[in-house]
Formats: sequence, structure tokens, C-alpha cells
Amino acid sequence: MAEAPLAHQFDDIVQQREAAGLGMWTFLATEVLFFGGLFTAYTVYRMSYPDAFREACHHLYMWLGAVNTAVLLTSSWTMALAVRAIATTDRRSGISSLLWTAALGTLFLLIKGVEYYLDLREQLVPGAGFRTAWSVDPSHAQMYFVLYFIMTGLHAVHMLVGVGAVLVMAFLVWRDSQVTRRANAVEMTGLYWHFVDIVWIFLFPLLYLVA
Amino acid sequence: MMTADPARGFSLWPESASTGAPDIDRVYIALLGLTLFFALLIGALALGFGVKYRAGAQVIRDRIIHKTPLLEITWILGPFLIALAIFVWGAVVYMDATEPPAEARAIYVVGQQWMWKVQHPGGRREINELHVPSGEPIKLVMTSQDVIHSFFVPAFRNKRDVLPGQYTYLWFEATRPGTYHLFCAEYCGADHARMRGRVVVMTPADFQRWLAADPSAATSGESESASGEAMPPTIDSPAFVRFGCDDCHQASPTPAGPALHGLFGQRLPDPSHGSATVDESYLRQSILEPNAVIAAGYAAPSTMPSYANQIDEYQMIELIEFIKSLRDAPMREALP
Amino acid sequence: MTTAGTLALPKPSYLAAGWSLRSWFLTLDHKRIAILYLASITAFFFVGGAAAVLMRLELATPESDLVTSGVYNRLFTIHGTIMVWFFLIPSIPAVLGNFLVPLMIGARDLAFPRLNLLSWYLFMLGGLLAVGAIIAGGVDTGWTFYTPYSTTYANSAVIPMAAGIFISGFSSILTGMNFIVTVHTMRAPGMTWFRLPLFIWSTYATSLIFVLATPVLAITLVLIGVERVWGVGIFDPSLGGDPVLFQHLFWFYSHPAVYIMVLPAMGVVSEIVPCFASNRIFGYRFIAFSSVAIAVLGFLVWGHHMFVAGLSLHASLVFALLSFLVAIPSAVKVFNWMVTLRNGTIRYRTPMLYALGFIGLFTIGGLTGLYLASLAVDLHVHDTYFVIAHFHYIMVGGAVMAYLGGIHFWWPKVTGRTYSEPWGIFSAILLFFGFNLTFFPQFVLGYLGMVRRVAEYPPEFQVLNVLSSAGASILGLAYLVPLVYLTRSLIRPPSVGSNPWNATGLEWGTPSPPTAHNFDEPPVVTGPPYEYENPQAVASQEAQNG
Amino acid sequence: MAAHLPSRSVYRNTAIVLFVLLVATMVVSAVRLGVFAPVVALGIALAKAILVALVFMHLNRASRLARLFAIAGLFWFVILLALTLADYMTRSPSAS
Repeated sequence: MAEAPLAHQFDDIVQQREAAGLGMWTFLATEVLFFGGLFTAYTVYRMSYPDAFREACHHLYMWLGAVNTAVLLTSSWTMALAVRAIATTDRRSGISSLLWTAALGTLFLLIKGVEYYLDLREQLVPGAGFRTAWSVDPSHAQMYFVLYFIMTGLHAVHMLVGVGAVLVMAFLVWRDSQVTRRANAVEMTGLYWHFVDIVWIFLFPLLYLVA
Repeated sequence: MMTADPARGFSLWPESASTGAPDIDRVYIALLGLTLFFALLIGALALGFGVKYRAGAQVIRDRIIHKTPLLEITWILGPFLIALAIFVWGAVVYMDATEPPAEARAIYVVGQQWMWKVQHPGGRREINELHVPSGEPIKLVMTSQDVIHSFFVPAFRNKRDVLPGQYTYLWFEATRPGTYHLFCAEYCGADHARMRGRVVVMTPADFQRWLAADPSAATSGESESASGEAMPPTIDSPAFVRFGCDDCHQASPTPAGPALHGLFGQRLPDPSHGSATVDESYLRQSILEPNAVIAAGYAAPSTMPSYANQIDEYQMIELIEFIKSLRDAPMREALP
Repeated sequence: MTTAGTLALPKPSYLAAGWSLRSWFLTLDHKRIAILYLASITAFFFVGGAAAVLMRLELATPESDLVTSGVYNRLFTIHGTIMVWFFLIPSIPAVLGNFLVPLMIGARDLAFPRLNLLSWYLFMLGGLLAVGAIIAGGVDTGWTFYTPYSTTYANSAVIPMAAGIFISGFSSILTGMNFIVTVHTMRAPGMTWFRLPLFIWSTYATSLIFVLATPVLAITLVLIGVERVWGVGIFDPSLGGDPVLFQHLFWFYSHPAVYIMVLPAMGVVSEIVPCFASNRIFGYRFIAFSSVAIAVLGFLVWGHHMFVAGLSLHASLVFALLSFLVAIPSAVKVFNWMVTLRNGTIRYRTPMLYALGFIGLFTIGGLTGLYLASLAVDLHVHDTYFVIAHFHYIMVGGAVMAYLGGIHFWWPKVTGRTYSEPWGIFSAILLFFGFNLTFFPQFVLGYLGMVRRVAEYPPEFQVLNVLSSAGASILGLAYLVPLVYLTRSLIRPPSVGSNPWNATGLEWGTPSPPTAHNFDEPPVVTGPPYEYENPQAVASQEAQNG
Repeated sequence: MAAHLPSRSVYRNTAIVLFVLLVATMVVSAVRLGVFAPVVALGIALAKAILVALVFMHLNRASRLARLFAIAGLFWFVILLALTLADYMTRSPSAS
């Protein structure tokens, strides 16, 4: 079975694959701490302003969030299938699974965009135009939305990177004569994709199910 | 606006003027001794081995490896026990230095770029100066109008950050009348270096005279008052009326809100936090966020509106001082 | 340590492998990337140093007469941000680590050479943004960016500076990832964990901090940026935020960052001391594990920066106790270095003088850390010159001394040249003297109550400040001297054999300077590190080694 | 390499369980659980995350090292959260 070309610094292909895998997991540990800072800020403010968070959460479209969760879970499934297909030299199925993954990722971003638009229309975007009709201190409700936009926004940026990476992988697999040469790269892309999915798995209950 | 520093000469040791200062000095001196001991030990080892085993020196160089980790255990356990002892000692002194006595006299401090504003309970205000009596515990109730500052009096060996949006406390009991440095220790912007002032410690009698002197007549420093022993000034609070506090917080038979007299200093049962002591922070928070803490027996959410963004720090001090003045006396029916 | 298959064939060294700009700026060779870092951090060091010189000049008098307060505030911010993020943090890891990690473990390169080059570009991009921020009027928040000053009140180029630090943070993360993966997967045959040089252990521990702490700084800077640009409250209490939360997030990174600076320094000293004592290191495993212990414990102590900042009493007690625990692995290292001297044959060459200087100054820096961890004394000395003196003993007396020691130690390996030994010894002694004269008076100033970050101070503090400023001028000179003689050494052609110090370690088995791919065949390691042949040890007793 | 990978049906079943958990968390959120609501919601999220990590990310058959780093990320996040909350949870409502 063909493998990715061996880079000069490695002794053999096993070492190269091990290095890539460990590198990816180390990177994901970094990402955990990157989002971890936000989750910490969220926890502190939710403890400080429980009522405001509850009231603010009511203004979100829980159903859009739930649909998006379903979209992302499905995309993780198709991503896992893509990794498997390419490892088993099933090029056609691999490419189609990758494209499905990218399509679902795009769908997620579109839904998120619609949601942002609705939030904007309902004056839920923090800043000068933030709605004033709250039973709680508006600055506390605004804190919820600041965190909501930063957390989902950073997640969306990660999704954008992920969709791009998945499309690049689909292109490389399509172009390459020996599909398994890309197996490792696709697997690494998959790890990243699943990680971004896991971040959303936590964002969903924390942001949408406070009430 | 900067008050002249108290004049001092060159010295290697800071002067000491509070009851807590010697405690902190003692920990410091012990640490100095420890530092000296270890620095000399390491120095002696380096010098001793360094000279004895220098290249070219004719000594027996034994290459037996020590198989027992006895040495390692020594210098793991030794520092551990020393560290533990200093931790406990430091913690005890720290708790004494940060826990104000219940009977301490409260004085309010508001930091703002780049000056210290002080308000005494009787209404007397000063800027970049703090007059206090000696021999009496003083509790500073501090907040900031803008960024973080830090109230630091080296002669008292104590400092505390002054934060916007909340009260922090610094307590001390001055021992010697005199004038002492007051610094802002937390960087706060362009003129941070000039946010200096002085603490004037007076005998209790002098302090009473100073307090009673007409605030508008006193620009800075002590102004002599011929009126002798001053009466504690009567506290009334225009803010209490202006913000409509009296509409609900009256000693009437069916109050919409809890009566306030005797409230300060009480320990209230509170379902979400166990219990809460009514101090300055509690009153402040209850005025700004009525729902933050609901004492047991009251309905949540509170019907009281939030006064956040309506009330400035000085009105807040006025309200708190007014509530504190309502010790056991029934509330007056008519406020001025 | 025995190696096989490292006999040099007449291959060009990594330095001789092309002189085009392309061959440097697009190089994937870890050694050339190390040189790129060396050149860039040296430049940053002199930017940060220039700011320090102006600060010390200003502080020679109690009034702000040389510069205004506003300028002074920008100077200490430049000094802090540039020295911390653009000199100290990359210093030993990115220069010596990049050069040595593959050589020491017997690998041809790091696991991800492209990422390594990307790290340098990110570092430079971040650095240029930081310099741009300085040129665009400077930043006056201090390197700590405390809120709400940095978000709401400061009228300076906070955003470009924060962006620069954010970007250079990713450089740290990528470097850390690279080292972790390299040490795990690319060790030569026979190079078990307990045969690794202690420099590798400490670099590995440092990399853990890079990877696990830096992202929290990154997100915190993002929040600062959002709050400043968007004008919404995250840390500003007037908008519902909590400034103390910022301090938690900031120190979660910035306290471990101190160990990013000092752990690699300890690694360097652990290499130099056994070499110049011609003795195997005492307590190898204890030193190795103490590096990891410091890295882990370093994450549990950040609250000691916040004892007077509004931290709750319970949290203060917990953080204080944990802070004291860091003293233990540090003490273990110092004592083990001392015992390594015993029965050695000690040569006082330039690197050894720097290493001994490190041990002395680090001991003082470490012990004065106890004052700050003990809650009581911290009430008085927090935010005073005592703190300044303490962390300069760790970062300058410790990290910079060891960095210079390491540069001198591996200079023959890196460049193939030798430097003037008398000048080396002179500047090491000058540095030690100048350093102490600069910073020792600051301990006294701190206990007297002089607060940090002020251009003006009460006149009675002047004598000690003048002493400190005088020391700083000597210190500045002691930094310039090596710059001159090390640069001068480059003029002559390479002339050093592969192992001028008679040191152990795989890097000394390669030619000086090494060839592009380090080893033609992977070396095979068969024994523990630091097997020094003590030339004067008594033969009959050597037999007892077992 | 292919032999190491789970079969398609394993992935399908995992996806189904994930959907069931999603529905479960929605249903539970409609029930008034008081203080336990966030605990349950986060518990379900954790279960979902573990499933994704173990099955989709192959953590159940990854090297010990990869698992170690996956746990390290989580562990250090817990340090950050726990010690920060150690401050916030011990601030009495009336004193700072």
C-alpha cells in the first residue's frame, strides 16, 4: 500500500505517522486551553449573573442551535466515514464523504449566519444598539451575549478553517493517483474536525439550554 | 494635585507606625536569616569544592557513587518543612493583617486618576491626605471611580488594591503620631507616580478637634478648632430622600422593604450563600443589585429597582453611612 | 556515552551549505533557524535594553526630568513586553533548543521543519507588530495589560501590541509542539528517557508550558482586543465585568511563563557544570523529575500575584501553600549541582563562570520568592521594587546568565570558532558584578516602600537608585563586550575540533559546525549521559564505579 | 491500516446514539430540574464528547501517548477552572 512520501528527518513511515498523530493531539490540547479560557470566563459570569443569563438565553433560537448540533454530529459521522474510506482505498466513497462533510459544515455556518442576522434584528448584538428591555441589569444580559458571540464566533472561525481543510483534502485525494498517500493527512483533518464538533457539543447546552 | 511628601532622610529600614508592622517585620527578618543561611551554605559549598577540586589541585578524587538517596531526601524534606513553617506563620500574620476588627472606625477612600479622595463619617473630606487617630483600629472602605489603584502605606506594612465596582478593605491601627508616605502601588496611567499623599496620624484628642473643624474652612492639613470637644455630627441623608429610599424603608407597620435600623453588622440567613454579614459591601451590592442576595424570609425577585448607574460613589457612601447610623434608634418619621 | 557511526565524512557544514538569502530565509534546517532566532532576539534584546538604559537614567533623580511620566510609562512597557515575549521566552528554547534538541537526541532534524520555519516567521511578524506599536506612539499599559486600564482608559497602541504578542504566542506553541513530538518520536536507537541530556528534559518541560499555557494568554488578549474595539464589557466593572478575572487568566499564563524562562536555563547549567567539573551529574533522575515537577507546579501558583488584588482569603491560602512547594524542586537542583562539583576536576572557563553565576543569583532570586509567597510579607512588598529585584534575579541573573553561558559553551559547535577566553572571563565577572550592583539595592528600595512603575519618587530613595543606575551602566557594558568579541570571532575561518571541551553528549560527536543533516547514520546510544572521564580521579577508586 | 478501523456500522450506531443523546438533552432541558439542570446537560455533553473522541477520533485504539495528551489538555483546563473558581466560590457575598 502506498504511503505519503517519507520526509528526510524521519527514519521510517511509522515514525512519521506517529509524529503527525502526536503533533495533532498536542495541537488539540492547545485548542482545549484556548477555548478553556472562554469557558472559564463563561462559568464565572454565569455564577455571578444567573438570572441575567437565564433571561438572555430565552432570546436565542434554541431550535436553530439544536438543528445545528444535529448537522455537526452528522458531519462528524461523514468525516469518520471519509477517513475510513480513504484508508481502505475507496476513493469514490472517500471523496463523496469529504464533500458531504464540507457541505454539512457549510450548512452549519449558513444556519449560524441566519441566527446572527436574527440576533442583530432583535438588538441582541452588544454595543450601542443593544436592547434595553430587560428585567435584569442590561449590562449583565449583555455579558451573556458578548460571551455568546465570542464563543460561537471563534467556533465559526474554526469551522471555516475546517471546511477549507476538508475541501483541500477532497481535492488532493481526487488528484492523487494513489489515494492512501493522503490517508494520514485526511485522518489528521478528521481529528481537527471532530474536535471542533466537540467544542460545539459543549457550547450548545451552555449557551442554549441555560433556561 | 499632589501633596508634598513627608520629609525623610536616607535610611535602609522603613519606619514602623502600626500595630501590625512589627509582625510583618518579624517574618521578613526570619526570611532574611533563612536567605543568609542558604546563600552562605551554597556559597561555602561552591567556594569549598571550587577551590579544593580545581583542576591541577592534588587531592584525592573519590568516584564512589552514593547509592542511597539520603542526601536527596534531606534536601527535599528540609526545604519542605521550612516552607511549611513559613507558610503557616505568614498565613497567620496575613489573616490578622487583613481581617478588620468589628469595632474599627470606617473611613471611606475613593481612588481616581490620579488622586485619593477620603471621606470621614462625619462628612469631612480630604484629598491625598488621610488623618487618623492613633491607638484606634481604622478600617478603610475603598473603591475606585476608574481603574485599579492600590492603597499602600509602607510605615503600616500594608496595602490593598482599590477596585472599581466593589469595596475592598484595608485596616490598621496607627501607633505613633506623625506623617507617613501614602503611595498608589498599582500602575494606573499617566500620573501614577504622582498619586502620592500622606497619612497624618494624630493623638485621639487632636483628631477629634480636627474632625470637628469646619470642613469648608480647612483646605489641607490641620486647622485649629477652638470649640473643644466636638459632638459627633448628626447624619442626615438627602440622598436617602432623593432616591426615594424612604418610600419603602420606613419603620412603618407595613413596610414594603425591610426596616434598616440595627441592620448593619447583623448576620442574615441567606438561602443561597448560607449566611451573609451586613457590611459596607453588602449594602453597596444590595443597592446596586437588589437581587444578588435575598435574605431568608423575603420574596425573590425583590421589588426594589436597581440603582446602578444612578448613584455615584459619594452618594453611595452617604447612604451607607446613613444606614450605619440607624443603630437601634427608631427611624425618624420626617427626614430633612 | 558511546556512539557509533558519527565519524565525519568530508561534507560541508550547515553554514557552508549556501549563502543566498533564499538558503537562509527558506531554510528548513533547525540549525539555520536557530541562527535566524539568534540574530532576531539579539536585536530585540538591544531594543528592550535601550529602554532599560533610559529608565535607569531617569531614575537617577527623584523628579521626572529626563523624560515625562508618559514617556517613562511607555519605556517600561517596551522594556517588559520586548524582553519577556521577544527575548526571554524565545531565548534558550528557540536558539539553543532549536540548535541542540535534534543533535542531542541523535535526530536529523525536528519532527516538523516547516512548522519550525513558520514559527520564526510568526515570531518576526509578532515582533514587527510590537515594534510598530512602539513607533506608532507606544503602549503605556505595562506588560501586564491590567484591565480596565488597558481596555477602557489607555490612549495608546494597545491593539497592535496585543496582536503582536498574540501572533508570537503561536510561534511559542508551534515550537513547543515541535519539541514535544521530536523528543517523543525521534530519539536515536538506545536513547532512552533516562539517557537524555538534562537540557532535553528541561526543554521538554518548557514545551509543555508553551503548549498548555500560551493559548490562555492568546484568548485573553483576544478578549482585551474585543473589549477595546467593540466597547463592550468583559473585564470592565462599569459594564458588568470583573477585572480580577483578567488577572486570573493573565497569570495562568504569565506565571508559568517565568518557568519558560528559567527551566531551559537550568537545563543549560546542568550541561555546563558536569562538563567543567569533569564529573558525572549528581542525582540525574532527581534533576530530571524536578524539571517536570516545576513545570506542573508552576501552573498551580498564579494566584500569588493577586494576594492584595481581591483574591478571596481561602484562595490566597491555597495559592500561597502551593507556591512554597515550587521551592523544593528548585532546591533539589541547586544542591545537586553543588555536589556535582565535589570530587570533580574543575576548569574555570567562561561557560562555567556563567553557570556558577547563575547558581548564585538564582539562589537569591529563588529565596526571595519565598518572601512574596509568604502572604504576610507580600502585603508590604507586592508591587514594590522588591518584586522587581526578585524577578530580575530570576530572569536576568538566572535566565540571561545561563543563556550567555550556553552561547559561550556551544559557540564552538554552532560556529566552529573560538572566542577570546580572557575577554569571556572578564565579561562574565563584569556581568555578575554589574548585575548585583543594579538589582541588590532594589531589594532594599522595595522594603523601604518604593513602588514600581514610577518616574518620580521621594528624595530619600535617591542614594539607592543612583547605585542601581551605576550598576546598570556596568551591566550594559557587560552585555556589549560579548557582542563584540563573539562577532569578531566569526571573521576567522572555522578552526575548532568536534569536541573542544571534552564534553559528553551526541552533539559533540558531530563536526564543528555540524553538517546539514547532523548524522549520516543514526547514532546508537549504549550508556548513560555525563560519563565524564575525570582525568585526575584515582584509578583504583574508579574501579568501584560498578 | 484499514484493518485497525472500526466497521461502518460502528460509526452508524455511534451517530445514532449521539442523536439520541441530543434529543435527550432537549427533553431534559424542558423539565425543571433546578440546580441539577446544568449538571445533567453537561453530563450528556460529556457523554457525547467521549463518544466522538473514542469512536470517531479513534482514541480507544490510539497510542498511550495520544491519549495522555488528550487528557492533559482536559486536565490543565480543569486546573484553570478549578483554581479560578476556588477564588470566586469562596468570596462571601458581602466581602471581597
